[in-house]
Amino acid sequence: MNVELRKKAKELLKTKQVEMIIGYQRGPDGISATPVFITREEEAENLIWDVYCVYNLSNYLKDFPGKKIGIIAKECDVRSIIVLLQENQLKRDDIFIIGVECSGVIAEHTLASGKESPGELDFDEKCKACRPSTPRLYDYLVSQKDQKDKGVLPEENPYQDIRKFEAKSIEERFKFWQEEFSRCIRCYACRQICPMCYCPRCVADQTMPTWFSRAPDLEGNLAWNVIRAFHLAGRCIDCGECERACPVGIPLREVNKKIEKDIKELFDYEAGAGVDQKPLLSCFDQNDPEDFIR
Amino acid sequence: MKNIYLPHVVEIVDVQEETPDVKTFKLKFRDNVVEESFDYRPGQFVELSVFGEGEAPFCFSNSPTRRNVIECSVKRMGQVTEALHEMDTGDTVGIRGPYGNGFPLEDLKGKNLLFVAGGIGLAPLRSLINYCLDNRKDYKTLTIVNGARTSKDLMYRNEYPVWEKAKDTSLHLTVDCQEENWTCMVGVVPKVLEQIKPTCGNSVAIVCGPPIMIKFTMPTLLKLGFCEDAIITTLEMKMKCGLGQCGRCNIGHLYVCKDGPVFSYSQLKDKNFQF
Amino acid sequence: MKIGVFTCHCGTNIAATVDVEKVAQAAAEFPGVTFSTAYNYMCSDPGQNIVKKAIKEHALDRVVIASCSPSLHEKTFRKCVEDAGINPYLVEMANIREHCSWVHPEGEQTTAKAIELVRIAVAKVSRDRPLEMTYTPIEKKVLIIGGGIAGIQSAIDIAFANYPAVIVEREPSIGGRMASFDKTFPTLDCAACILTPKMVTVSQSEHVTIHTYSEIEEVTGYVGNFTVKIRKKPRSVDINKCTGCGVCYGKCPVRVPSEFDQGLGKRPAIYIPFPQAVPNVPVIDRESCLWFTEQKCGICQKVCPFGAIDYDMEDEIIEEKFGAIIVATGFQQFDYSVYGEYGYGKFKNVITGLHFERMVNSSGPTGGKIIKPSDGKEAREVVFIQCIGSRDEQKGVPYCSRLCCMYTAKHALLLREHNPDAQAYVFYIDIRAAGKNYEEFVKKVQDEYGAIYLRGRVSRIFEKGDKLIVRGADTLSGAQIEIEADLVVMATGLVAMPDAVSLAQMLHIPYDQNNLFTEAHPKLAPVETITSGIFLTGACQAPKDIPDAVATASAASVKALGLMVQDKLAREPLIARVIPELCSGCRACIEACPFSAIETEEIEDLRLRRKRTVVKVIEGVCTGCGICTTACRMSAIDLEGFSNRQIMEELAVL
Amino acid sequence: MNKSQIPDHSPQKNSGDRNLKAPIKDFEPKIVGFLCNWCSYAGADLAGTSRIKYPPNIRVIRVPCSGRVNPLFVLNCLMNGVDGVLVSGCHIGDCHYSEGNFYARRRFAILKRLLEYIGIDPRRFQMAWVSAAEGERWAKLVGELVEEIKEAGPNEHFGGNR
Amino acid sequence: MLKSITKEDFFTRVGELSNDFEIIGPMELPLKGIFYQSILNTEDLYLGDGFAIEPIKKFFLEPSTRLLRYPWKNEPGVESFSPPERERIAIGVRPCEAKGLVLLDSVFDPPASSDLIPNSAPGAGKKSSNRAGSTYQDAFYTNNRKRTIIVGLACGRPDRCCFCTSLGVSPAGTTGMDVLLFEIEGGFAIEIITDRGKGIFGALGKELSEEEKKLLTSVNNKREDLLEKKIRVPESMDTIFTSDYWDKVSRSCISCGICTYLCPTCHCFDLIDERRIKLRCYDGCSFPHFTLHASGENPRPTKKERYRQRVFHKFDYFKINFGENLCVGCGRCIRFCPVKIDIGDIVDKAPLSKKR
Repeated sequence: MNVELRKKAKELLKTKQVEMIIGYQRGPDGISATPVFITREEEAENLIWDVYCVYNLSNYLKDFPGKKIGIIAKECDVRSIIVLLQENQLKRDDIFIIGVECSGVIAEHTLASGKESPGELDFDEKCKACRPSTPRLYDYLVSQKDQKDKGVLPEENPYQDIRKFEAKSIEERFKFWQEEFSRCIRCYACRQICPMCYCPRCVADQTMPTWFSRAPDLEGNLAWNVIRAFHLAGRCIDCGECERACPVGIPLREVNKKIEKDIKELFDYEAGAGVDQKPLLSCFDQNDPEDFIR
Repeated sequence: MKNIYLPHVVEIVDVQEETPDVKTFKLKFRDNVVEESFDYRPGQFVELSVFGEGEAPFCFSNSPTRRNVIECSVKRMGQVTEALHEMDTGDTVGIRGPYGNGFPLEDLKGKNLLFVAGGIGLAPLRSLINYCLDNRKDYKTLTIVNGARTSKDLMYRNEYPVWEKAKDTSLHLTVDCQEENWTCMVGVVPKVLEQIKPTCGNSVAIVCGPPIMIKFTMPTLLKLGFCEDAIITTLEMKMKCGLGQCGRCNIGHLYVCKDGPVFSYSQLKDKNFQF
Repeated sequence: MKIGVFTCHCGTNIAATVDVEKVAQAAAEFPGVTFSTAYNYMCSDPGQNIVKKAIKEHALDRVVIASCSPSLHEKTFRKCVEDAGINPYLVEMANIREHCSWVHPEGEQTTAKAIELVRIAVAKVSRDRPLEMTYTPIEKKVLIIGGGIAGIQSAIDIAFANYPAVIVEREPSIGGRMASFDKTFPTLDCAACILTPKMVTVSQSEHVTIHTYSEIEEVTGYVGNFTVKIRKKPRSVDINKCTGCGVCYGKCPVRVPSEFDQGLGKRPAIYIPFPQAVPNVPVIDRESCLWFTEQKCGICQKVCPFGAIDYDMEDEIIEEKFGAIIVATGFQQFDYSVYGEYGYGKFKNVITGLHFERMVNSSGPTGGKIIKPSDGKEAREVVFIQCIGSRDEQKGVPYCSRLCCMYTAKHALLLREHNPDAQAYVFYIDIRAAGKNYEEFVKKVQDEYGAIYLRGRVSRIFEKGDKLIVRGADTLSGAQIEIEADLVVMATGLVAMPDAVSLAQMLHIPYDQNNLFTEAHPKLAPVETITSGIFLTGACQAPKDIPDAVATASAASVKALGLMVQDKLAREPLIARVIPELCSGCRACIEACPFSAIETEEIEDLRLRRKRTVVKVIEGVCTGCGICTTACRMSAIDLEGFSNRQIMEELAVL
Repeated sequence: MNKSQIPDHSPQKNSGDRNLKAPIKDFEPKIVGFLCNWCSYAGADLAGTSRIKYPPNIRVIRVPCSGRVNPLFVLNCLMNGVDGVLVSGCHIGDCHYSEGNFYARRRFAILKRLLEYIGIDPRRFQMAWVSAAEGERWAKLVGELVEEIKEAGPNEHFGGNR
Repeated sequence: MLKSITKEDFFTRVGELSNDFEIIGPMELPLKGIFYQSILNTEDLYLGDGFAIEPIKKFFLEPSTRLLRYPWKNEPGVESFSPPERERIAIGVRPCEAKGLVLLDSVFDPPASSDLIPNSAPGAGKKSSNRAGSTYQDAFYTNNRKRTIIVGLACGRPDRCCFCTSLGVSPAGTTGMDVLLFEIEGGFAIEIITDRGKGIFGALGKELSEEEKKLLTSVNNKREDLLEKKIRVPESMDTIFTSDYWDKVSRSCISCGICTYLCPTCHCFDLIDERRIKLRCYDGCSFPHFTLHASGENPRPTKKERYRQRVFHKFDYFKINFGENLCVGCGRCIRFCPVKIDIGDIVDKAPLSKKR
């Protein structure tokens, strides 16, 4: 299928349908995949697509405004592209989505343990909540006939862990997150790698007013991590990039998932469902639940 | 060891509105001992802090030779300058410094000096001009070219009559576009320089203004015969610490806050204006 | 920054529980405060003079008044500081009366809270920005949607003040529902006699333009500057050539049920809806006209002496600008077919009130005879059933339609007048006759016209021979009642027009669960909507009788004229403001704004060195609710007067 | 200890004693209420004009609409040691701006659950609808809030440092 | 002086020292990694082969330092925070990190200049002096350095990101150390380097036998060979400043702060006034707002300029100013980069043209 991918990429560049293709290439370690930005046909030979292609490349789309960009995207990445389209951060005509069928990608951190072959490696957590699938939006689909049945099995209950955690006592929950957030160094990798974090100036960086402390202390870190997740409500498509990027191992997906679960329960809302979807917090239903209101 | 971030407390003793968005603040030290010992050279700057809002660098706009107070001209731009513009006489702010190298006063001695200023760029030059006037015998002719977008944006207007009258001193004012009742020159600074044709022999040009003006003035000066070492300028850059530590104001290996803000054209050309 | 704090004793209202002097002393220590004092009544003239004097003497640039609720005196003190030369938006109030002295007992805690409230106000005022009123120009023309009595009255009022008005009416003629009424309660004036002169007045007014057979296509803009697209449906008759001679409809071979007569009579395919129609120009009903259905006939074109018939006429869209819009779209009858037990549609002799109106009208389809539609024989025993659809949460609407009681009484009266042998029976739940001479009227109908009022519901109607058996209960006597009636008249309720919701959405005005348009305030702003510049009149807001419709029409006209007479529209500056550098152009705010007060614009981004789309606030439309500020993740949109910096500063000193 | 007595800790004070708070017995919670101008603020005014007594622990921040209340305001309060935060607006359907409270309801439904999830006592952040006519209800609400937050105890996790 | 000491004795001694000193050292958090922390129980001290995620820098140039406070009163004023005085021992510091501190010293603790007000500013127009770095001593950093004894730990298992030897740092280097530990069978070999080191561990352990010394030397000699990654560091990068290369290598950069925050030598910071306190917090040249002027002008508007700045600061500017590279080859920025940007590789492969 890499052959097909490369062929399509060359064609797109040759016919000038796109100026650049954002895809994956084999990383310096010879195993993992890293982003590659291809502008010349011959470079297309470097393109790959396999279980090591973890990254959500849609984050890079904002770097090339006004350019015609081809992008290789799996289902989760496509959903983030959809949200970006919803939020007018992209023009549909400017992007050419080369959809790839995905049956799960590996958990990148397990590479460090020395394991290398797909069989040995765990699938990424995010894939366990996702059905192996064809992207819901694409301009060209590269199908993955050969690998279809090796995919990850979706969890029966994707929010099981969240529910388990919710059942803990308030003190336990606080202690857990206090410890997790205390490690945060405010490097903002979670923000920078998130395709949805495109604000010209993040509230964390604003000074008029300063919304919360920029010092990496408990208050500042908790406020940052809460508001980061909150600002992703109805927008996070669980590509898991924030958690992967976090150098100190904060389980950020567990916060994102919590909101994802809540908005599903409360408002039957799922991020990135379609281009015409209204933003979660810019619409309402007369009958939204209000049992929490006195 | 002394906390290098601890500012001296100064009181605003006067606020002058120079232009619609520039105010000049006259500052007086609370502590007499500091007042006595504080010394600076034209071209240096201070970190001026509004307590609780932050700090920003401002050059001295008055000459150390006539100093009852410290003067800083502030253009309304961001958080600190906005807060400063809200302030009034009697309010207190902090200053720490002076920082930076300042103008090479010794090197300028015995030279004809051409001052080229655009907008608020006149602030550091005013300090130097008045310094030269107070040490008049050390310097030869003084030519001042001062441009602004409109006549409203001309700074230090009450100095002009004094400068015009001073010995061997000429003042050329210019605005970008013709206005009603405007009798001085019209056109951007490089154009005006070409008209004035200041002498380049034994001369030093001191240029200060917005980046775009500096960019276009340099070639004009070279064309007029100024050599690269004889053109000096002061640069603006985002600065936080003023100490050469925080890492944002460097041009190549030079820190504007510490190794500048005064540079010669030859220095900058070497650096390719590398940011 | 030089803040002055002025603490009010309010007689003993504050001073009884709060140590006012202590508050004033404490306030003097707050950062930025250079003057603090207390006085007995700050809002009194001497009190205000203290403020003014202190502003001058101490060169104050911001003021905090610690007294009562800002809802009482915020305006007072804004004016006060403005008089003293301070921007009126550089004043804040600390509510130490309603929120403190009146609700807490005397003691240290209460004084401490008062001090805190002042501290919060001082913090806020330190972040206040001077603001100026904004002005938007006003298009001096009023759009009236709907040409019924309410719309007509509005147009007359506006024309009377010499301002132009444009009526857009969907039907071929103005006149609305009232044109089909016979008499009006309680005075029994002939509806046509009082309506027709108004129709003539409005049609002859040089200030009024009437677009009949037209609908609103699109509304954009905001108060003072609405741009409206009006779709003129093809009348197929040139309104300028036609003289209303009537030859064409005399010769038309087609006969279809007449809408105006509620289907009781027939009309040709080219027709005027009723004799007094304005304009008195026929329209071709393309659904039934043979030229359009079968491409033949063409008689009307042949007979028209003026060549006014134009089969090729097409939809025309015109665009006009308006400063204000009056919505007078009226109501429709409740569709009571949901009451299967009453046999509407099945039993020809079960009719609605509007049928009755046509029947009783001497120029109507029956020539004023009250007949049984089944056989054309005169009806003697007539049963009226009230509250059809009204006050019925299950099948109808929960509200009372207000006029059914009255028109039923009128019908009962007219019945006897037209046929002295007839007997009216009225089934009712309650008689609601709250109006001038209304109760008297009902009483008269009962006493002098012998109408029999039965309190109860009709359970069933069925045919027996050529009679209708009406079975119901009289809850007052407790008896089961059966009436052999010739005719049953349903007093159907008034409900919103079928397309009310789409119009509301077009106009960005809210509507309630019954699709009736919602007024800005049920008591204090009954003809305004929350969208400024759009007003409501008549039954589109709630069921109204003619006097109420006319009254609200005049009220709405006054509101619209209030805009018309201004040169520019002054707007409070407490509105949203976009900081373009922070805006990503995601348009979450546009989606959330209830007033459509935000639009996009393209700017040159200095930082990114390229063009980029951001949003901007339409100053004339923004109401200052601040909903956009929270929809915006990047805080790129802020609200003057309640800005992020102000609120965060308040929180910082807590 | 009165937290309002400002961030006036000595320079030597380090994070070690940040949790130094008053014993719970004398604990007088500090509650911040964000009240919409048209309903809840007016309701609180009515409580005043009706002279209905309630505890003085609440500090009211007036906002035009509950839809104006940014979750960052709420977080800011909690992070600075405020013991309880209330957002109060018009009843559904009564919003002066017709829709503001719908947005607020949705937004804070998410925030409330999220705060609970990370271990912040649900009593510390609450929402209520109070109309302009409900002076009595306002007074009762404040009374109840104060009691609940007293039970919850001081918000000692945060703000000791500031 | 080289001695050997059993693990037990070592930890006992550390336990004793913890009465008088704050002990800082690596601690392993399960599933999360290794973190330098204030150690309350000596058992928590992790002295294995793994590397801490954050460098020891965070105890010297802290992620946030409170510099000043402005008391809340009518009369605005300002007070200084006095730096803490408690003495500390940092245990388990890697040679690269210790070298990093020495490099930071040249910025924050330069040889004392005669005064803070330069009376003779370097004349513009003249050739500027070679050393253009800071001449201001930072009280907070200097104090942290003064009050901390560094007990290093030689590296036994460098990973594939480590490239310290390419920058003149040895896995058993002693630069910046007071004491250096070598893991040996049953305990540590302990090298006392300074008097401060002697003061705490001098009385401990027994002299190494000649045999042991030999063994250690042979192990130490092999340490450098364990590093797979070797890069060529150019003398100057001047010639490729304007190259397209920077655009290419920076494209996948996401502009986060991982590389700068985790770097033992990166020291860019921001000064922030927050809640009436002036804080010094980490900042990084990779962030888009780092150099953004209030006017909207940004001299480093894209990733290209920002990434180039990072490389040049490390391998060019700092060298001009201080004669050394501002990189110790610890590999953190490579190890933790979410998009696997490899600074070593980038420097190594930089297409340097011939000198101009």
